[in-house]
Amino acid sequence: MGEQSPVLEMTGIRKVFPGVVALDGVDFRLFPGEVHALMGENGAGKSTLIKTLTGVYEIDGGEIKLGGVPVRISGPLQAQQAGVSTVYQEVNLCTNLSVAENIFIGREPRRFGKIQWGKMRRRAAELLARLDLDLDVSAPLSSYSLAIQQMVAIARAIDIEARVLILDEPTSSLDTAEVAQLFRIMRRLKESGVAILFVSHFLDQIYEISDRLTILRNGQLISEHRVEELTQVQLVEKMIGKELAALEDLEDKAQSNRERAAEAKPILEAKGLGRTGAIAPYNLTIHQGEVVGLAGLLGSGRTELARLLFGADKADSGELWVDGKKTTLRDPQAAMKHRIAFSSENRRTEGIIGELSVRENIILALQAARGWTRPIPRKKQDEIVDKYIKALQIRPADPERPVRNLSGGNQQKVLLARWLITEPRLLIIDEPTRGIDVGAKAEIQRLVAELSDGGMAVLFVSAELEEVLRLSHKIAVLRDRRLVEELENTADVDADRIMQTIASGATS
Amino acid sequence: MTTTDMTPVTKGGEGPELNKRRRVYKPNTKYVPILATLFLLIVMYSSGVANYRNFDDPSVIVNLFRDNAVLLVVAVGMTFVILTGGIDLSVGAVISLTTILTATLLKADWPPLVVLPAVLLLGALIGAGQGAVIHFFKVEPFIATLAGLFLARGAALTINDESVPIRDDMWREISDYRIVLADGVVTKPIAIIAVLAVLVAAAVLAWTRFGRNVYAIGGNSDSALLMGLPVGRTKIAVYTLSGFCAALGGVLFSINSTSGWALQGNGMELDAIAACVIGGVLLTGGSGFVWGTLLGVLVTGLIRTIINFQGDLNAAWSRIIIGVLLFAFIVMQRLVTRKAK
Amino acid sequence: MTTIFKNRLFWPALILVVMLGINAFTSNQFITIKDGHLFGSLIDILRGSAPLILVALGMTLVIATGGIDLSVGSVMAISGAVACLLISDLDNQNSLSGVFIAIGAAILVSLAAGLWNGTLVAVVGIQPIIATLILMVAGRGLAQLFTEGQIINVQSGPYSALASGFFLTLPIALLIAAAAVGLTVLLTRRTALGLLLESVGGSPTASRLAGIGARRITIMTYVVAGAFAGLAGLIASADIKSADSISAGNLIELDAILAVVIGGTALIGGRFSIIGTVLGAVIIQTLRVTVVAIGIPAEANLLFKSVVVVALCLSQSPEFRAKVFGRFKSRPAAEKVGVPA
Amino acid sequence: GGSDSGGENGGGDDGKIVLGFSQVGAESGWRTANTESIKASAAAAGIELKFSDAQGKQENQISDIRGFITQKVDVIAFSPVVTSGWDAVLKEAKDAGIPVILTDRAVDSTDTSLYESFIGSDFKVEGEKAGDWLVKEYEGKTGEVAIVELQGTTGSAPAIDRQTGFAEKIKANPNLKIVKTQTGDFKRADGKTVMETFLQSVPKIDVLYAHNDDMGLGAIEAIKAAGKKPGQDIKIITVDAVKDGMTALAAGEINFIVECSPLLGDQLMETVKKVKDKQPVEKRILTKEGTFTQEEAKAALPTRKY
Ligand SMILES: Nc1ncnc2c1ncn2[C@@H]1O[C@H](COP(=O)(O)OP(=O)(O)OP(=O)(O)O)[C@@H](O)[C@H]1O
Ligand SMILES: Nc1ncnc2c1ncn2[C@@H]1O[C@H](COP(=O)(O)OP(=O)(O)OP(=O)(O)O)[C@@H](O)[C@H]1O
Ligand SMILES: [Mg+2]
Ligand SMILES: [Mg+2]
Repeated sequence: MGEQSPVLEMTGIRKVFPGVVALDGVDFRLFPGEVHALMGENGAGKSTLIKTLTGVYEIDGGEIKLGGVPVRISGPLQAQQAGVSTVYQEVNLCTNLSVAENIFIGREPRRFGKIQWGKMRRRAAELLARLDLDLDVSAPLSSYSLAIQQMVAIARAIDIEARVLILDEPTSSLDTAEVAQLFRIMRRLKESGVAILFVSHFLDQIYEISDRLTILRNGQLISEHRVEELTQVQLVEKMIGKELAALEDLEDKAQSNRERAAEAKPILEAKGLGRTGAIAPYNLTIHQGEVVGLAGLLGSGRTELARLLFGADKADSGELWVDGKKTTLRDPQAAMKHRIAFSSENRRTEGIIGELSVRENIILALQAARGWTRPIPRKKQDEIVDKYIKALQIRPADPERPVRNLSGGNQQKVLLARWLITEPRLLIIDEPTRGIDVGAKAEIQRLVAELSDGGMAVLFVSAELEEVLRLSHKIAVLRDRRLVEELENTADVDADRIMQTIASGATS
Repeated sequence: MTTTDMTPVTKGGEGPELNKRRRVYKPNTKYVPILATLFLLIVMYSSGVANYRNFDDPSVIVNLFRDNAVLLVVAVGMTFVILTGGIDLSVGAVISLTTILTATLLKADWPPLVVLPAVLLLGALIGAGQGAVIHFFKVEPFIATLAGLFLARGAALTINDESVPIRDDMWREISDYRIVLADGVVTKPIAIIAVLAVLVAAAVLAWTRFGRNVYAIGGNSDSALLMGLPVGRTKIAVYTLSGFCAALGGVLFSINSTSGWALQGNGMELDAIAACVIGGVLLTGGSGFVWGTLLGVLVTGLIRTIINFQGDLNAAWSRIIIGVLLFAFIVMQRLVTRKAK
Repeated sequence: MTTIFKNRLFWPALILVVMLGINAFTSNQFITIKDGHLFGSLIDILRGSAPLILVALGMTLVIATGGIDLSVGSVMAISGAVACLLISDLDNQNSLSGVFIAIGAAILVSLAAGLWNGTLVAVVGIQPIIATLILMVAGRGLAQLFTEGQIINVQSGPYSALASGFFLTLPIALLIAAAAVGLTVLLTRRTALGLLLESVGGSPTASRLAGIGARRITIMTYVVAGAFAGLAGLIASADIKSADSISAGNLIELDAILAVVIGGTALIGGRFSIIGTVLGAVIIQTLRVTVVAIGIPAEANLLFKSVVVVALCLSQSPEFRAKVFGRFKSRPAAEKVGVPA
Repeated sequence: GGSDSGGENGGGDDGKIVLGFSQVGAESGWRTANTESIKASAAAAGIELKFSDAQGKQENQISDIRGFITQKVDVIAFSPVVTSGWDAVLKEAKDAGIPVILTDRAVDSTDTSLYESFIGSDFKVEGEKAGDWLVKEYEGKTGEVAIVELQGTTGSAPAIDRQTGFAEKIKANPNLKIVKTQTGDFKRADGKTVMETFLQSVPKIDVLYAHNDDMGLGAIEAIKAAGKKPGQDIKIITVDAVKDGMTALAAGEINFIVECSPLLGDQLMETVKKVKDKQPVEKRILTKEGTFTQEEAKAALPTRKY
């Protein structure tokens, strides 16, 4: 595409939150018919830039031009009317409404002012079919998993006839198939001249779909490039602002030494454990120091499987043995007594408590385990919290800031810290690297490897197959809410092998 | 990471099978609370019939609508507010203000056709004012509408602290107008208006953008804002509507009793909230139906009727029995819905 | 300087100071020492606010978990009734042990009432407003039943000292309230209870998954609220040396909620401020006294109250302050909104 | 159309008269005594009583009365919450052929045929009696007399009438001055707090006029706490003459009480029977009530029923 005039031009954008300069004189241009990636570490200011564009935040300085005309957008509604359609980072839909409504609300087909429900449902189903989804569009959105909700949000955004489409980490909880589907649609839109702003922490995805990229660091513009100009290594270096050597070192460490201590005792055994409508009865054994990965497509039941092991949902069939003793987990508290920890994939509604500070969020689980009568002394709290803020590079490194004001990736790190400090024997992590930048992701992977070396068992759920392959000793493959195969992660197991199982549904 | 070769068999190839696996049937549970409430209401009515003489008289049911017409109208407005996750404590006071103002103006020989729109407008304005304070200044609905309560009742008492009879012909005629439904079963226009209010509200909530925005805001107002819905406008509209309904309730009241009084409708806000909640409207917003509110009003009305028919309870016992019946009802409702889900 | 202004309790505190100033101006004695103890309208105000402080304290905890307790007024009535009945049966009403037993019994009953509320909310899963409405209605009925609708008089020195006695020159009622405040602060800030409460109020689902036993904590807050309401009931009844089951604590739930909200605790739960609540309660009591002191006519009481409440809530709204006192920043040149054609 | 004479199907199997009575509420001990009196008299007179409590709300009372019409009782009696607003429901009762008796308080319907009779006291007269006593007490004295007034619930009928009656009587004497007036909501607790503030803000109070005994009793506590003698330093007039009030009066802590008798049960039942038998009754039946000075109270106290 030649140098036409940009559809969107932001110059000198400045946004200050109490105590943080989130954006400091950022310039950004978006041309029609391009996919433009916005890159940066967690907390770099990507989402903030997007929100200033759509009028969620009022800017403290700078100028925004749409189609060459200076505009002041006073809110998402005006942004939409001006032809900017957005999928925000955290799924921002109303889960109490039906799927169809979430797609069409505000733009419902009407006749004489009356909403045409039938038409709306039909169109919603068609639209979702384009994304390869077959949902009951009149069911409330809350009955679907986060990944599906993400897809619905995308469906809503692409149906709005827009000049500019903004996708803030839309792929963070999608599996490869869904991502491919999304990319197909993005390409089609691009061809029709829509300008797409795309945020993702997956470098492969960036290189696959984008034409240009803009790099932010600490709220400042670093540079703008055509994708071909930059290698992945260079890109990462620009994002983190230092040499990459250290990072690669981390990845190596995570990859090597996946030998498991022999003769490890089983910590937990599920025998025919299941829950009707959620997950078919399954058998699974997790040993000390073992990393078990769960692989499967979106909606295959990974989350459901994991929730049963934490008592987050109650199993209605089968048995659960912990340390060779039969138990029932009536609620998470019971699981925590066995030192089982679970970090939910849905960090916004099932993870963080937005109002509370970073410190309080981190110590919450540990405090709950100790009971209210035995508060953790403040000094000890500060110690632990400081340690983990450093270890996980939580930014800003201010423990008293409300966690709500942290960037998405940093919230995820807070949650991880919450569970790590309880020193669990079995750590169940559902999509722990969701929305986390390259550096931190490597850090977390290294952490998991280290912990398991130290004897902690980990149940690792991730939509990213590579990650599962790299970390796990054993991989359980799910399909259709059924555990279909359990594989030792030996040298001959690779992504293709697992995809085959997923696709064919082979049972062992 | 390569993406293309990992794509599973696409829908075309294995279509029906894939569809089946992905669709897990979930029964639509949103009507369960309403059906449960209706069922329990019928049970309650039947036990009334079994226990009391003349309880099976159709006018028991018909009177239920008429006696609770004001509450019904007010509760309908309240339903909108609660659905957005708010609350409106001012409705009872707006009733007071409306009745006393109506009576005073009519007494001063204002034409009734001027008084009627004027007081309705006033109610709507009070509501709009509260909505504006809530939206623009982010004041808690509870405290903003509590201030509204003080203001409206204070104004009512200042206008006149005595009760004022209405001798206007139009009011009298509407008040006396009898609608014969069957032999010996008579109802009045106010009941019809109340039922109409329910129907209109149900239609608005189910079929209009405004109605759906109300649900969306109650579900998650931050998300609603990001989805580009007119959150501020809707919130203000909802309180305006509630103020209007309260004023309409006040007018119905002044028709029902052909008088105005500054303490009229005292405490009705709580009755209205209770009716909504009994009918399954969630106070946190985003869930519930006007039909539920209707049932809630009927439940409270029926409890009163039963106490009236029982006829030998003093104040203490009737309070206790109201409490017990309410308790039994709520717990049963809870059990039934839990089982059905 | 700016930090003081930004503190959301600054403006309420200022309003309180102004009202106290008015009282100091209108009263004969604002604060003096007489008969060996402090005396004057300031002391009257503080003493008079003791029951409201107590009730509002419990309410704060309940609201922090995202609940609400409407039954506090009825619990006050019950507790006063139980204590006065037991005391009036004593041979020697001045016997200290007898009075203590009566007080103990009343507190026990209040605890039971709280437990009942808590169970309905946390175990049966009924919406708090309706769960506590049951006891609000039936509880007063019970109190009326105990007292047979009459006012039970007691002539017990030790009992009435609860309200009008002095210890170390300070009113005992105030000391009790202060002790309760101290205890609550201790309980919530020296243990982890405060954090867990705020967590449950902030997000029940997330709290459950973090392993917090939300159920037990919720029940506990209702129990504490019940106990404090019971204590408040004792002070209120000791104040008039009788149990007035009909009007004791009538409508106090509204004042208590208002106090909590003025104090900066949001009704949706989460972060709470005990000191804020105490400030709110004292403001409300001062307001009540000020109305009389400056001779506002009874009909206009509510108007005056509404003005103060509006001032209070607006002063606390950052949005309002920004709009009214805020610097009018020069905006970027572009003033066009919305869609360029 | 209206049904035939209510008696046929409503009278019950045993031919007892059925009386539907709608009480205002249970807002005070006075009201409880009133309720008890009606219940006791009904039982004694062999009348089946259908009782309901309106909790101080007109809407409840209207629906209660309609409920009685549906139940086809023989006679309806009620103590109206307010004066106005009864025409419609009274007309319905008339159409259904059920006679209505008012107790305790009149209604302002222009059509007096809507009810048979009104039994009860006149709040305004009560206020006047209180005023009369005060005027007589200060007869011949010209010094300024500072009066404070504790009103009942703002907007309630007794509060309004007791205030007007009293004010009218003392109007002629400019030295009798109401310096402060405030509502005490008919409650003891509020009587006490309001009096506390009166004592703080008025340099010298000579007379307290309280719209009911309970507020007066609360105020007495406040007066004592301020180190003054109720009945001597401050003269106290109240209305009602319930037992606690009479005791205080006998003890010299109150100076004068205007009686407002709740015991109209017997008079009511008598009227009910007459009405049922279609005998003529008086349109206005006043309850027998008087006033009490301290001496009269001492004499009356041992035989008081409430
Ligand atoms: N509402 C807010 N109040 C205060 N600070 C905020 C607020 N929103 C964002 N911030 C801060 O602004 C900075 C930029 O955050 P932003 O969400 O834009 O990051 P991001 O680049 O999107 O990161 P991620 O990749 O983790 O999503 C962070 O330091 C964050 O803590
Ligand atoms: N493509 C799809 N079409 C229709 N329904 C789907 C699809 N994918 C998932 N679902 C539904 O989503 C719901 C939740 O799935 P679940 O949470 O078990 O997924 P998961 O394996 O944890 O996947 P993830 O965590 O990646 O979302 C189920 O009700 C499932 O039927
Ligand atoms: Mg972001
Ligand atoms: Mg999942």
